[in-house]
Amino acid sequence: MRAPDESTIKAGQTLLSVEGVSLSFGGVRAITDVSFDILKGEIRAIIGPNGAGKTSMLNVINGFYHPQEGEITFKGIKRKKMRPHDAATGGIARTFQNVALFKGMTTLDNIMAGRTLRMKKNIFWQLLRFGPAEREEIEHRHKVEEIIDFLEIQHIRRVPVGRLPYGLQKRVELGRALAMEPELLLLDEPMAGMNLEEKEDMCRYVIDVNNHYGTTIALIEHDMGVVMDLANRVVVLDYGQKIADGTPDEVKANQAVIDAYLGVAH
Amino acid sequence: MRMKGLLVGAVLASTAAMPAFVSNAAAQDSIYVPLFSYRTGPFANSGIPIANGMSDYLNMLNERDGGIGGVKLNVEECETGYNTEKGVACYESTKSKNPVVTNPYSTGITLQLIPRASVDKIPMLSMAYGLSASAVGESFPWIFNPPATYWDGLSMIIKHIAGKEGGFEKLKGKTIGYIFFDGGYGREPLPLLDIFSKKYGFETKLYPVPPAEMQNQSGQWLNVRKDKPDWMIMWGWGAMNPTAVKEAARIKFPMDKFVGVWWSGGDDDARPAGDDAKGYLTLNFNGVGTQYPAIQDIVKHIISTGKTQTQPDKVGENLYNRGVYNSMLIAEAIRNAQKITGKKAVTGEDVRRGFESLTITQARWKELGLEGFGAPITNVNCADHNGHHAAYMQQWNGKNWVKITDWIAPMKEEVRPLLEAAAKDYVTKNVGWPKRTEPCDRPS
Amino acid sequence: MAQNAVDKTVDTFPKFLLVNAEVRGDRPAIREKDLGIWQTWTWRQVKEEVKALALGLKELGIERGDKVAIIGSNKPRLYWSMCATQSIGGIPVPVYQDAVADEMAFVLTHAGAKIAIVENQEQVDKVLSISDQLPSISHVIYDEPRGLRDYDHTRLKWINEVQDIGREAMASKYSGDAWEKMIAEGKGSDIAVILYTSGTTGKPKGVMLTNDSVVVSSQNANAFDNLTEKEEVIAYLPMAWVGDHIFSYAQSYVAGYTVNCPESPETIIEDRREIGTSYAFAPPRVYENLLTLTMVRMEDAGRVKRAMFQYFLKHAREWGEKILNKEPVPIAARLKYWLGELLVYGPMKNRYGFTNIRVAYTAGEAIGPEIFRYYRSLGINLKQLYGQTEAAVYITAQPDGEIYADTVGKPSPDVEIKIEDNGEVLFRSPGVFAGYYKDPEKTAETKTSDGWVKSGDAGFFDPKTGHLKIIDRAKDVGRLNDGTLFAPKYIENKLKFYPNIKEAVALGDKRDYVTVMLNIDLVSVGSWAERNNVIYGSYQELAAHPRVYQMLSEHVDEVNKSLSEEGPMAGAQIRRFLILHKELDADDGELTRTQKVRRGFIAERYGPLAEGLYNGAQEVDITTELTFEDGRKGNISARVKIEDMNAHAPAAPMDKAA
Amino acid sequence: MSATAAQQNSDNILAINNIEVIYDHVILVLKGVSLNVPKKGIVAILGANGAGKTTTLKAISNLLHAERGEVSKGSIMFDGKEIHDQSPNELVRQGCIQVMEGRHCFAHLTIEENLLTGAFTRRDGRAAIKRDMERVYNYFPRLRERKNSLAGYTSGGEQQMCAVGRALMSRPKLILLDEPSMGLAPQIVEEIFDIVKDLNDKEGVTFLLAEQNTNMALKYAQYGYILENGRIVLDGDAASLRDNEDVKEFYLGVSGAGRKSFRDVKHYKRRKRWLA
Amino acid sequence: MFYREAGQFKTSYRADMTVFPITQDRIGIIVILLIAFIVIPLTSSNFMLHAVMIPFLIFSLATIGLNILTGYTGLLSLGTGAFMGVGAYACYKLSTLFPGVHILVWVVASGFVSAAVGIVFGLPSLRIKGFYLAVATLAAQFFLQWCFIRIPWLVNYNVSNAIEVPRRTLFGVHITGPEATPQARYWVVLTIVVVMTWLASNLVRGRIGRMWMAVRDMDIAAELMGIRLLNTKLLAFAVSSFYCGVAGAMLVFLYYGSAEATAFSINQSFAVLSMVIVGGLGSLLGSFMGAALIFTLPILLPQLMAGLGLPIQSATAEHITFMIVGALIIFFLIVEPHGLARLWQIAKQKLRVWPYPY
Repeated sequence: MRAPDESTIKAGQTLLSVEGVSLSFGGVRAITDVSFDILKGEIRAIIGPNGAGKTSMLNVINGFYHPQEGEITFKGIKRKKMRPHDAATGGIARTFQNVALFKGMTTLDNIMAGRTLRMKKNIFWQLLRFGPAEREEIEHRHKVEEIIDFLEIQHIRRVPVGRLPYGLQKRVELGRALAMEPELLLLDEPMAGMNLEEKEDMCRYVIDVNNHYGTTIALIEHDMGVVMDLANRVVVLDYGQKIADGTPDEVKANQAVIDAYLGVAH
Repeated sequence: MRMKGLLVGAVLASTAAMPAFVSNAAAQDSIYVPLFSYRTGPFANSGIPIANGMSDYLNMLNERDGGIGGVKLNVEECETGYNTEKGVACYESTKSKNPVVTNPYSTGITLQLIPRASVDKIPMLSMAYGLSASAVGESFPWIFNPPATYWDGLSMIIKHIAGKEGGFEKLKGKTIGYIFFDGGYGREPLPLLDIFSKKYGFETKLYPVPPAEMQNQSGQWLNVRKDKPDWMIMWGWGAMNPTAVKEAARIKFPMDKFVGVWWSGGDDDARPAGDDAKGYLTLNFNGVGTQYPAIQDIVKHIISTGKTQTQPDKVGENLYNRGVYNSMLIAEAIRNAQKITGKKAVTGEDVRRGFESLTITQARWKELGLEGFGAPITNVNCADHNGHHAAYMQQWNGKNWVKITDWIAPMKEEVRPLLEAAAKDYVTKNVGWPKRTEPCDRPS
Repeated sequence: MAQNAVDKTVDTFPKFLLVNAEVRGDRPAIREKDLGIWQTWTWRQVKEEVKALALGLKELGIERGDKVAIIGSNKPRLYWSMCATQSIGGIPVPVYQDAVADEMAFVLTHAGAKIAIVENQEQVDKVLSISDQLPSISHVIYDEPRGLRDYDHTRLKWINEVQDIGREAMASKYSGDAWEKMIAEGKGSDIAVILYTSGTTGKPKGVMLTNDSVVVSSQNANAFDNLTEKEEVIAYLPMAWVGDHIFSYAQSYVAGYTVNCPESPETIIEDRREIGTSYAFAPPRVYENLLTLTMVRMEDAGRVKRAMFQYFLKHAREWGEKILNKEPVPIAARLKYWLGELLVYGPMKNRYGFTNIRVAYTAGEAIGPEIFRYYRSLGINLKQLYGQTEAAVYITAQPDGEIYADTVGKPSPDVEIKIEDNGEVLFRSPGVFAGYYKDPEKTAETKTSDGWVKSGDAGFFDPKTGHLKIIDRAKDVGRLNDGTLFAPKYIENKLKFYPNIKEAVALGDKRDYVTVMLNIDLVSVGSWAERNNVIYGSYQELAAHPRVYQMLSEHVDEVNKSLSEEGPMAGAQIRRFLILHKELDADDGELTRTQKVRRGFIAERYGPLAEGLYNGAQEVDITTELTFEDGRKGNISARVKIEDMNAHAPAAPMDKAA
Repeated sequence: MSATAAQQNSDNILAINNIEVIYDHVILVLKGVSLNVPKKGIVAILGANGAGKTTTLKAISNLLHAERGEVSKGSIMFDGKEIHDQSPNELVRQGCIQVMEGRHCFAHLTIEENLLTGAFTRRDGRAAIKRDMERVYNYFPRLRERKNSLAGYTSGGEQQMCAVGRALMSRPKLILLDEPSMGLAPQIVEEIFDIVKDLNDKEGVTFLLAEQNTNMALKYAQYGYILENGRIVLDGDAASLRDNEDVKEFYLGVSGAGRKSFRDVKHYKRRKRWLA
Repeated sequence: MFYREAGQFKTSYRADMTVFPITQDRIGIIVILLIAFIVIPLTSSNFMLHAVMIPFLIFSLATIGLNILTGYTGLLSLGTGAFMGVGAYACYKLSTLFPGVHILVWVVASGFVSAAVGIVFGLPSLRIKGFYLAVATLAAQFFLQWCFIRIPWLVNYNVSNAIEVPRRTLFGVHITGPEATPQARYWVVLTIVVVMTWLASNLVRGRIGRMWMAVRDMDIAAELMGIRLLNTKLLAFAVSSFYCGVAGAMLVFLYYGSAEATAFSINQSFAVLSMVIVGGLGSLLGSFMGAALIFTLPILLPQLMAGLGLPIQSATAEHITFMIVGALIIFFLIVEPHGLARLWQIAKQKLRVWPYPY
C-alpha cells in the first residue's frame, strides 16, 4: 500500500518523541510530564487503566490537543505543539476509540477520502471529470482497492458505513488511515468490542502493515494477549503519568503495572 | 431516475387532460373573462371582498341581462394568493382560453405581465394600481389603469391637506409623514412627494414597512411619535392597513390627520381599531353602500339566490364596491368593443379598443344603475389610458365610511409630465420595446 | 471454430493458445474478479503471461514429461500454469484444493510431481506439512503472497518471480521463437493432463488424457452446441475435476471463449450474475441449492408477490417447456407467458445469472425431474449429459429439442456405446483416456484391447426416445436376502428429489430389507422450522426433532408408494430410516470430492447405526470422529432415533404406464 | 438443556420465539432466533460483530425503530406476556431494561443525577429511591466516590458502572447488558462481572448479556447462545460450550497446543463445523 | 423487476465509476432526457411549459445548490432566496451595463457574483454550526434583501423598484423578454439545468464531494485526513451560491420576465429548504423530486381538479391544494424521513432483488 519509503528516518531511529509533555483541561491534569519515544518501524503499545490519559496522548501527538508543557519531535522537527494538518501532511494517521468514520459515505468513499491529500486536480477538472481528474480518480481507486483487498472488506465496498457493524467499521477506519500511506499510524483500541476471530484478523492486518510497509505503529489496547504478542515495546500510563516503559516481558513483571492495571500477573 | 420518469409521466398525463377543459371553456358563444383574485395568503382580507364584488357584478350581468350584448360571460377566478409566481401561472393557464382581458389585481403580477400583453394581444386592466407610467397609451397600448394613478391620488391628498391647513402656502414648514409598503406600489409616489415637498416647502418623513413586517409596525410608529408629523399619509395594502390604523390609534395620532390612499380604505382596515379609528381618512373613487340599483340587482340575482361566496352583510362595503367598479369597467369595455366592431363574441384586441374609447358620463352611470357611484370617466383615450379622474375623501365613523368631500380633481398638470418621463424611461431601459402599431379608434 | 475443427495440425493446447493469440488476440481470454472489477486478459496477453511462466518453470527444472501439481481454486494464473506446463512438455496434475493433507500427499507422491503451483498460504501450509513425504517436489510456487512473506523461501517462490525468471531467460537463453519451437515439439498423442478421480471406493486413480482425446472431445462439444468465441463461462468447479478442465480450459482454448474466475468461492452466485454466463455447467446440487434458496426466499415474500410467483410458476410448468421446445402454443398462453417473463421468469433468471444463458448442462448425478423442469420452464435451456473422466467427459448428451428429465441423451459425436449383458454401459471414442497412471492392471481392467471402456454404470437405451438411461453403478446394484433387486442410488435419488433431504444413503444389499440414513437440508428444513415455530439451536437438534422425523417419514412413505408402483422395485421399499446427526462431509471421507456418497465407508463408519437399523433398536447412541481441514480431530456424539415404515402393496405395473 | 427443553420451562422470564428482524425493509439481520432466559439466570449471547447480538437485545427492548428495523416475525414473551408492541419505557416499568453498548450516560449530569434518571419510571416515593441509591452505591463503591462528578469526566469503567447502576434504579427483573466489557481495562472488566454475579446472587436480577469477551462471559454465565449471521448456531450450558472444539478455536483462542500467539495468525481460516 | 443486471460487469474502474453503472438506469436517463428535450416541448401546452416545467427546473437547480451546502456539506442555510437574488440582480446589472455580451454569458457569470457573496457570508461557518449558522445565513438573507430594496442602483433607479428583463436572442430566437416562446425558454433552461446537474454530479462524486461529506459526517476525522475545514466549507458556500445565483438569474430572466425584491424573500429560502428536505439531503435526484413535490404539485393540483370537472371555487381549490400538499409532505416524511430520494432508492433496491423480498 505504501509507496517506497521516502522517509528520511531509517528503521530503528527515533521517529517521534514526546518530552515532558503535560496537558490539563481547566485545571484538571490529564497528562503529567510524560516522555517516551517511538522508533521507526516498531509497534509501540500504550496501555493503562481507563482514564489514564492514553487517548489524550494520541490527541497530543496528532495535534488535537495542545500541551501546556513539553515538546514533540517528529521526524527530527521539534515543536511545542502539533497541528492536525501538519500531522496529516507529515504522515501521521490514526483511528479513534469510538470510530470516527464518515457515516453517510460508503466504505469506498471513506477510504478514498483518506487519499484526499494525495489528490491534486483542481475544481475545474473535477467538474468535468474527464482527462486528468478521471485518471487521478482511477489511479487512487486502484490504491484503495488494494487496501480493500488487504483488509478483506470487498463485500461491503458499496455499503454506507453507518450501517456496518462495529467491527467492520473499525476495519474500514483502519483502511482509511492506511489510505493516507502514513509513516506513523496511531491506533486507539483497534480491537475493542471484537471477538477473538476478529481480533486475530485485526492483528494480522497490524502485523502486515508493520511488516510489509514498514509503517510505525503506536497502539492503545486493553487485550494483554494482543499487546504482549504484537508490541515491541510498551509504555504504561496511570493517572496521566508514565509508570513503566519497556519490552512486554519487562512491563508484565513490573509490580507497579500489576498493581495499577493488570490486577493479576497474566 | 425512474421516479422522475413517473413524474414526467404524470405531468404528461395532466397536460393531456388539460386541453379537454380548455376547449370547453373556449367555446365561441361566450366571452371568457378570467379574474385573478386572492382569497388566500397574507392579503386575503383585502382580496376577498374585491373578488366577491368583481365576480358578483359580472355574474349578475349574466343572470339579469344574459351577459353583455346577448353573449354570456364565462367568468372564472384564478387564485394568485397575491403571489407573483402563481399569478404568472394563472396568466399562462388562462391565456390559452382566449381571455378578453387580464385582471391581475396585484402590482407585482402586473409588472411581470406588462411586457407580455402586447405579445399575447390581451389588454390588461390594472385599475388604479400597477405601473403608473402605463397610463401613457403611446408606450403601453395594451395596459389600462383608470380611473386615477397613484400620483393623482397623492396630489388629491395634498390638495385635501392644503385645504384643511388653509391653502398650499400654509404647508410650508409642516411635516408630513409617509408610511408605505416598501415595494413598487408604496415607493411609486416618492418622486412626486419629493416634488411637492420642494414646491410647497413641507418636510417629509418616510416610514417604509417591509413586506415581511406588515403586521409589526411598532418601530415605524415609535418614530412617528418621536417625529410628531402634522399629517400622515399611508400607502398600505392587506394586513398593513389595519395594523397601521391600530398603531396610529395606539400612539394617539390624531386620526383625522391620517390619510390613506384608496387601497387603505377597506372596512376591515378600519374596523379592527373600532372607535379608536374614528376620523381616519382615505381616498376613494367608488361609492359605498347598497343603495345603488345595480347593487340591489346583485343582491336580488346573486346574493339572495346563493350563487356567490359573499356573505350578505358584506355587500356594499367599500372594497366590495371597488370590485364592482372594476368589473363595471371590464363590462363597459366589452360593451364598447361590441359597439365598435359590431361583433358579439369580441376578442382581446376588440376589448383593447373598447377600453381606449371608454366613456362613462353622468347619464351612463345612471343607466348602469350606479348613479353617483363614481366620477364620470371622460378622459380615457388612445394617448391617456388613465384619465386622471377625480376621487373623494371618506372618513370612518366607527362603523362605516362616510363621504365627507365632493369629487377632488387631481393635479393633472403635475402628474402628466412625470408619467411621460417615467414611460420614456421604461421604454429606453427595455431595449427593443415595441413602438405602438395599434390604430386608434377615436381621434378626438 | 470450424477452422479449428478442420486444422488438424493444431493438436495441443499451447498450439491453440498461439492460434488464439493470432486470430483473436484482442478478445478477452480470461477474467478474474479482483480489486473490485473484472480484471481481463486478452488472448495475446495470456500468451505473454504463459510464455513467461513456462520459461520460468523451465528454468526451475521442468523437463519434458515432468509432472507439475496445480492446487487451488479457479484462478487465471493456475490455468496459465497448465498451459505453461504443457507448452514445455510437462504434464499438469490438478489436485482438489480442499483435499486434506493426507489425500494430497498420496496424489503428489503417486504422480511424482516436481513442482507444486498452489494458490495461497493455506495450500502452501498443507504442502509444507507433508513435505517430508514428498522428496520429488523441488519447488512450491504460490499465486497469492499474503502471509507468506516471512516463510523460508529456499523452496518457495512467488509466481510473479517465476515469471520474472522466465522473462530474463526469454531475453537471454530463449530469445526469439524458442518457446514457440518448444510448443511445436508437442504432439497430439502426448499426455495433456493427469486427472485423479477420487472414486467412491479405494485410492484415487490418475487418469491420463492425451491432447488428442481432449481436443477432439472439446471440438465435438463445441460443435454440438454451436459454441463460439463469444461465450462467457464462469469457472468455479474444482480444477482437478474433468468437467472443469474441459469446460473452463479445453473448450475455451478450442473455441476461444472467455473464462471468468470468481472473486472467491463465497461470491460465486453474485459473480455469476454479474457475468451473466451464456454457457453453464453445474452438478444437480447447484441447481437444487438455487431452487431451494428461491423457495425459501419466496416464503418470506409478501402475500401478493408470493401468489403472483406461484401463479406464473404454474403457467410456466404448463407451457414453458413447450415454448422453449418451439412447439405450437396458443397465443393466450404465449401472452401470459410473456407477462410472466416480465414479472417472474426474467427476474428469476436475472437472480440466477442466467439472463444470457444459451446452454446449461447438468451432469454427474441424476437431477430431480421437478428441478429439471423448473429451470426449463423458465426458458433456460438446461440439458443433461453423461460423462466420465475416462472419456474426457462426453459420452452422451441431450440434443436441443430432445430433452427428457430421466435420460442422459444420445451418444455424443464420435462416441460408440454398447450395453453389456449385465447392463453395464461400455463406450468407445477418440476421447477415451490413455490409461491410469502407473496402474496398467486397472487400465486393463477398465479398457479392453479394442478400445471399449467399461463405465461401471448400469443402464439401457430407452426404446421410445433412443436415449440412454443410467440406473446405478453396476457393482452397486445388489439383491436383498429374498432376492429382490436393490438399486441403492435409484432409491437415494428419489429421496433426494425432496428439497428437505440433502443426502440419502440406502442400505439393503444382502440384508432382509431396505433402510436409509438421511441428511436434512438445513436451508430448507430450517426455513420450514421457522414457519412452523419449530425451535432448534443446531443442526443436530433440528435433525432429531420429532416433527422433522414426522415430515421426513411422509417423504419416505411417498417414495415407498412410488417404488410400489414400479414392479421390480416394489420389494425394495424402505422399512426403516434414521436422520444422521451430522452432515456428511468430504473431509470425513463420507463423500467424494465431487460430493458423491461413499456408501460402503458410511455403513462402516456408522456401524452402530447400521446395526441399529437391522436389530430393531428404536434409539442408538453414537460417537463420531470429525476431521478438520488441518488434520486435527474432534468428536461428536448423539442419540439417533430410528423410525419404522410400512410398505405399500405392489401396484399392478400396467395401470401406471404413464 | 436444549432450547426446546428450556422453552417448556415456565420459569423463563424471557422467551424469544423464532424472531426475524429486517432493517430498511430489505436487509435481513436476524433469522429465526429463539432463546430463553430462565429466572435469576445469567445468559450470554456470543458472536462476532454484526452477528445480531445487539439487534436481538434491541428487539427485546423495542429499540429497533430508531434504526429503521422491525421484528417481522416471531414473538417475544417477557414474564409470560407478549411484549412486541410495548414501548421501551413501558418495558422498563415492567422490569426489563437495557444497558446500551458504549455506556450512554448523560455526560452533563453528575453520577448521582444519572442514577436518579434511572428511577424515572418509579412511583414508590423518594424514600424508596433513596434506599435503592444506597444499594447501588454499596455494589459500586466507586460510584459513591465519584457521585458528584459529571459523568462525562469519569473513566470508561465508571461510566459503565453508572449505566448499570442507573438500570438498577428502575428495580428491574431483567437487565439486558450490551457489551459491558467493551473498551475497558482487564481489571475493570473483572470488577464489573463480579458485580453482575453479585447482583444475580444476592438480588436475583436476571441478566442477558451480549458479549465479545467469550472467556469472561462463559465464566460468569450459566448458559450461552452463539449467533452467527443472524442465526443461533450453537447453544448450551457454559461448561459444554467451553469444551466445544469450535468455540475453543474461534472464541477462546486455545487449540491443542494451548493459547495461540496473535503473531501466528494465518491468512485463511479453518472452516467452521458448528453444524456438523 | 425490470432491472436485469446479469451480464453487466465492469472491467475497468472507469466503467465502474460512471454515474449510472446499471444499463437500465442509463436507458432510463436517456429516455427521460429525450422526453424532456423533445416530447415535452412538442406536446405540452404553453401553460405546462411556462408555468410548470420552467420554474420546476429552475427550482430544481436552486435545490441542488442548497443541497450541496446543506445535504452534502451539512451546513444549514436560510439564505438561499437572497443568493438567488444576488444572481438575479447581478445578471440584470451586468446585462444592462454590457448589453453587447450575450445574455447567457451573464446568466452564468452572475453565478460567480453570487458565489463571491456566498463566500463572504460563509466565513462564520468555521466557528459556528447547525442552527447558529442558520441564523447567520438568515442575517445574510435580510441584509441582502435590504440591499435589493434600498440600493436603487441595483435596479437602475427604476421607480417601480423592479428588475425588467431586456429582450435577448440566441441564434436569432428570442429567449428572454415577452417575445420568447415558452419552448425557447424551456430549452435554454433545460439545457442549463442538465449541464449544471451533470457538473454537480461530477463534483459530488469526486474528491471535492468526498471532502464535503467528510466535513459533514465527522469534521475531526476530516481534519486528520488533511482536509482544511474552512476552505472546504467556503468552497461549498461558493459552489452552492453559484448554483443558487444561476437559478435566481434564470428565474427572473427566463421565467418571471421582471421581478421585485419580494421574489427573493425568506419564503423563497424556506421553500427551497423544504424541497431539499422532502427530496432528500445529499441527493441530486432528490433535488428534482423535492422541487416537483413542493413547487409543481400546488400548481398542477388545481388544474387537475378543474380538469376533472369538480365544481370548486378557485380559493377552495387553493385550500385543498394546500392541505393535500401539506399532507403529502407529512406523509412522505413519516414514511421516509430521508426524503423522496431514499424512498426511490428503497424502491429501486426492491426492484433489483425482485421477486425476492431481500
